[in-house]
Amino acid sequence: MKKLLSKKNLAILLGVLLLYGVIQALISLGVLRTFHQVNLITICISVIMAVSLNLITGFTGQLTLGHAGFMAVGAYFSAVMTVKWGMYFPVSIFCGAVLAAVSGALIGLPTLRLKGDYLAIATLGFGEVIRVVLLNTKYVGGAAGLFGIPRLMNWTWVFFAAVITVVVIRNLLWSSYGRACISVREDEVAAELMGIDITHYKVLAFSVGAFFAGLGGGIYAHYFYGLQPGTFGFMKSIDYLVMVVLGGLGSVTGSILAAVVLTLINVVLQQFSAIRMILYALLLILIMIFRPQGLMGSKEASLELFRKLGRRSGHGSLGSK
Amino acid sequence: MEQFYVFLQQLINGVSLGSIYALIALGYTMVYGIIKLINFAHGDIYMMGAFIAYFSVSYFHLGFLSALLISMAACTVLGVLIERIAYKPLRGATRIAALITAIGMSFFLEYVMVFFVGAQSRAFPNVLPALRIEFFGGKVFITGKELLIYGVTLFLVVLLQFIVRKTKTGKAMRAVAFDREAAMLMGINIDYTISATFALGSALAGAAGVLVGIYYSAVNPLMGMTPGLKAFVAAVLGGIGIIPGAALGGMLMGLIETFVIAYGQSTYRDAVAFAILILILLVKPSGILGTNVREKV
Amino acid sequence: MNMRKVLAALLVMTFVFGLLAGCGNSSGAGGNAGGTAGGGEGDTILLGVNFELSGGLAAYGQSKINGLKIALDEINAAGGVLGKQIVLKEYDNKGDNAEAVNISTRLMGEDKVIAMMGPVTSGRVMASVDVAKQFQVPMVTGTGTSAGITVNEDGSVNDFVYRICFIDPYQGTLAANYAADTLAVKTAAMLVNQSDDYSIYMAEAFKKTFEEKGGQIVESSTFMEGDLDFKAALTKIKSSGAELIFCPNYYEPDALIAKQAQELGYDGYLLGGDGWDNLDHLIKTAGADALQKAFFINHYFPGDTTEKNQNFVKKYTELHTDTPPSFAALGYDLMYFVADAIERAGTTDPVEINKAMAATTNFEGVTGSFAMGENHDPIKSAMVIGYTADGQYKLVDKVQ
Amino acid sequence: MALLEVNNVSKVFGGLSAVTNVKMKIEKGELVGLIGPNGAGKTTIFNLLTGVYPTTEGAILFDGENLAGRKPSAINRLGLARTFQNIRLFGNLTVLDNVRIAYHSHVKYGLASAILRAGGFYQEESSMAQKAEDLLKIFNLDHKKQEIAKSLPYGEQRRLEIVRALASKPKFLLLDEPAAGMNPQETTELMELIQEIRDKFDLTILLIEHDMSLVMGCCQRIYVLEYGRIIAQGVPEEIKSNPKVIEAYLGEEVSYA
Repeated sequence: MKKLLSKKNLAILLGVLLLYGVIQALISLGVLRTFHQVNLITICISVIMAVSLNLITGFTGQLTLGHAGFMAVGAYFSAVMTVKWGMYFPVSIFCGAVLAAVSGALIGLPTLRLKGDYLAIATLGFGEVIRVVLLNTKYVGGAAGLFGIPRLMNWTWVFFAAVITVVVIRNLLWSSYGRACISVREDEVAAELMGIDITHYKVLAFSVGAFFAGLGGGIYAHYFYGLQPGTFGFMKSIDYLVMVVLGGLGSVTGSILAAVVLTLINVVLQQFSAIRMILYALLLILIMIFRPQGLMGSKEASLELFRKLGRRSGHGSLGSK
Repeated sequence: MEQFYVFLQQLINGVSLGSIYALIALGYTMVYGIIKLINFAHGDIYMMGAFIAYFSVSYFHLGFLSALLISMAACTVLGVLIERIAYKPLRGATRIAALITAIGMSFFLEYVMVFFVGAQSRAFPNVLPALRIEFFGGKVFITGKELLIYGVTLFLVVLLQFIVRKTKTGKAMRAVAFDREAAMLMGINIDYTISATFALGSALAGAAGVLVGIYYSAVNPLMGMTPGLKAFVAAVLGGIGIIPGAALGGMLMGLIETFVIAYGQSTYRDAVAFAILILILLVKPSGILGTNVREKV
Repeated sequence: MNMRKVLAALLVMTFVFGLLAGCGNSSGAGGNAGGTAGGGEGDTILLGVNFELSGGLAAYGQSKINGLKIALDEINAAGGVLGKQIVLKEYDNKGDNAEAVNISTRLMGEDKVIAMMGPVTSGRVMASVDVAKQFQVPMVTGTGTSAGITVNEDGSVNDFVYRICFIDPYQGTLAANYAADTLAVKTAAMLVNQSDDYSIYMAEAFKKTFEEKGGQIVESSTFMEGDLDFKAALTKIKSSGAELIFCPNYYEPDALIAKQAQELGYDGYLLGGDGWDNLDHLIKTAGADALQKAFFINHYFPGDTTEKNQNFVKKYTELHTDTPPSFAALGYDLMYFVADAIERAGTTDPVEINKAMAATTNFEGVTGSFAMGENHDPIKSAMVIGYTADGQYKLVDKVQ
Repeated sequence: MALLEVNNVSKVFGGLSAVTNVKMKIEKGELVGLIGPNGAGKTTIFNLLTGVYPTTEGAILFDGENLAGRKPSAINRLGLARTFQNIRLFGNLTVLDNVRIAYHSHVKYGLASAILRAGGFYQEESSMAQKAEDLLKIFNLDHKKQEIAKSLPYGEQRRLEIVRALASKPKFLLLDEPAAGMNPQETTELMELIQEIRDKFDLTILLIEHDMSLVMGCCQRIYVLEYGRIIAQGVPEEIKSNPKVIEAYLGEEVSYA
């Protein structure tokens, strides 16, 4: 009997609350200081970005190089609402995310005729167009950026935003709608002929993915004091794409794992300024050579997986767990 | 009349910029055509080519031609090595994994160079005699360096077409690009063919690096990033995998950028260039010279 | 399959190296947090460096740290500050704002540095301002020129935040004055790096002052970081008949602009700001011929014959083949400025150092002497520099 | 009114006629075969019927609706499902998922319910899984429901394709060489199975087949295609004795054998 309040779901809920509680307690006790919080929040933003990108690229199979563009839309719009229009910041962030979702649908609709690398280039172009428009918009500071955004985000907000992102995307994926998205990745023609309107599901994936990228952007804006168009360039999109591929295309837990690992690696590398990028590059190349399917492949980390370790486990079914 | 001269001069500017994009795009397209990999490291091989020429000229006082040949040879070796070490193990993996490896390789080359020579730009010594051909009483002119770029680009397009169409290796390349399995069954040595493609593509990148180094008289380890990306976009625009397409796409990109600056808003240059790219792709989803392959159902 | 083995070995080495480094660091940070060797206690003084050392801005960060390290060696060789040796805690922010915030927090919160130097460019500095205020640790930027770094929109001054360079509007205004008054041009064009606020702010100030003085901006063109080709813009500017091109950018694009302007036969003036200051690069790239009508505003005259400057130039040239660019000179002064403030504060308490910085009245650096103004911007005199026919700097004018 | 009416349909690919002036009329409940030599345009007709390609000329009426301008997915939702000559399963997914994806157009919960796990989500999911399993059972695949589709043996993949097509609850099923690559034993079983499902699900079936025994044995009516034109139609006996067919098709087959 599968129910919302199944043992498994309760265990997950409990685990999430426990994780939150432990970290919150450590923060209160002063064990985790501001620096650790900055990184915890960076991890959460990366989780949001990577999981939402995985929905588009890993599950629906649409390679996009413009994810940071959606992040920029959410970040800038929410910042403008908070700073210039005096809105309550959760409202701003939500509206920023909605606007990002709309732009996701807008970019999705016309460009979905394109396949593979052509789509990737079109999305790259979209990201660059956003950046140039921001550079040219005096209202948001142009190249100098928009600064003086108060740090209204804290660990609690960000943690639960990340949890909600993961839950929503996971629930979406582990449903008939998610399977429809995955069928688009597997075989567009067969999916279409089985009654799946592939355009519809590509747009769905793009809008939902963009929504959460916008959410990530809004959180970024309200935590890091300021925004500049250069922050959301092509390289930022690549950073998140690397997380998705490293974690495993089509694995939500893989994206989470990669977001955590890469953020920590980044912190370790901060002090090796001269060889930092060399080490990072080597790491990328070597992981890809030895584990081209990413850390998790398309599997999900679960209690079941741990039990199966040792035996050769089959792919997890996309059931309604 | 004055405006017409300015227009002509801008046209020359645009064609020069376009030739540079085309030059880089050629190598991109070669590699993409055969293994469907967006070789992000291509722009960095181009950078390595520029540096090798820089060192040959600055420290070993070689002339233009020898510097060009040395850097093309070195880039050939580098390209083949990269392919063998980083890309070959991933041939069976997803294309996106290969893409990430290429990005890693790009970072690796960039920052190894930053580590050894620093991130600062270096001035490329002038190795060519100054030449300036004037028209309309000096109102419009073209420099020797520009003519060199045009000439080399044109020559390489023709040469590549010849290699791909007429030589045995070139035919093997096309066969592998078309259907790798079938090519293998026909007795084509896949490894050799792919290596040859990388060798050719990298030699082109090296040549482009040298010419751009000379043309702008500046080299730095991150010089491959922006032109690399733009050249790739140009290759897509023309129809990726198609040699004349890369030349056409590069030329178009250069002309669009130049004319947006000349007669439009320079602040929106990149936005306009990308918007045109997206529009062209919407009309012709596989680029200007690309043929839409109907998927067999 | 041998290749795989080699690669596996490499992978393991990378990880081991990373891990060791990570452990080494965390134990160090733990030690600091435990209070045994806090930033100022013990026999060393810990200062933070938060620079753009990789990414697209790496060239500037590297220049700056090269200059800074020369100063560091000199200070330590001369017995350090307060009798203690200075130790740097150095991190790379990749030119990313979030990373700059992360590192500022790390330096001030974990490593307990008593002052932070950097970041190098305005955006990163702006992002770090609130961190400095939160931890009450002074931060000084050598090259962050955006006006908003030290003074907020409401006119309030950011405590704990200092700079030792010009602010953008100041240089832009000086340049406009020089163009309109001394060069007596009526029409000017601008060629601005639109992805860099340094350029944009300077251009805005230039335009404002130049137009107030009756001049006319006949053409304004922009480019992006990383661009190499300026011919289209220059052709357009040339046909507009502008007598002067204002190029408020860094030396890499400016050198190319000078060269390409010459190639296109442009015969007006070129005018820029302190971003131009890299003699070797300009002369090698553009050639002295192309620079005969080029001038730039600077804090000091790099050909300055003061012993201090000569010493710096000599040391820099020995270490790094070329003559020092302004970034290196400002890095050198940055180190001395911080050391000077600590010495004057007489303690390693960041709050006292902050007071000492604000109270700087006569700091003598290689980039000129200055007092710290009440806005935490230095009050420096400026000069106009041009080029001689054989490729040397010449002092053209002193301006206020 | 016939369930499917193909009225003078032609298809031209870049100047080359693939299908010319084809007329077909298939009544509800019929089991019809479409045969013809290689390259005659059989699969093209399937692609036209299912909306993969638009017709150059002529109209296709299904259940009274004109299919012109409809997307393949919309046509599928009208009740037309198909299998593929070169198997196109969702290879990396499980057998069960392959079937459930085809159920998608009949799913009763909305997107919001899926995300909130409300509005009968769990009931619908388990009933969907149950239905999928029932279907798999008919084709003797239920014990492999958790296996990855591409790891199945060839014959099972073909059967899974039929299951998947059935899961979209079609009125009309198009089978493109369902017995290709099967041994005679399997082919016979499949023939029986096809007739069984037609009765069980009240289906109309059009099948392309090379295997003459299968077509002659189970189809009520046969269309013969050559060079994109229908050259004959009728009950199997008529087709067997039609001289045009023997010349164009059977003759050729024989000469190959």
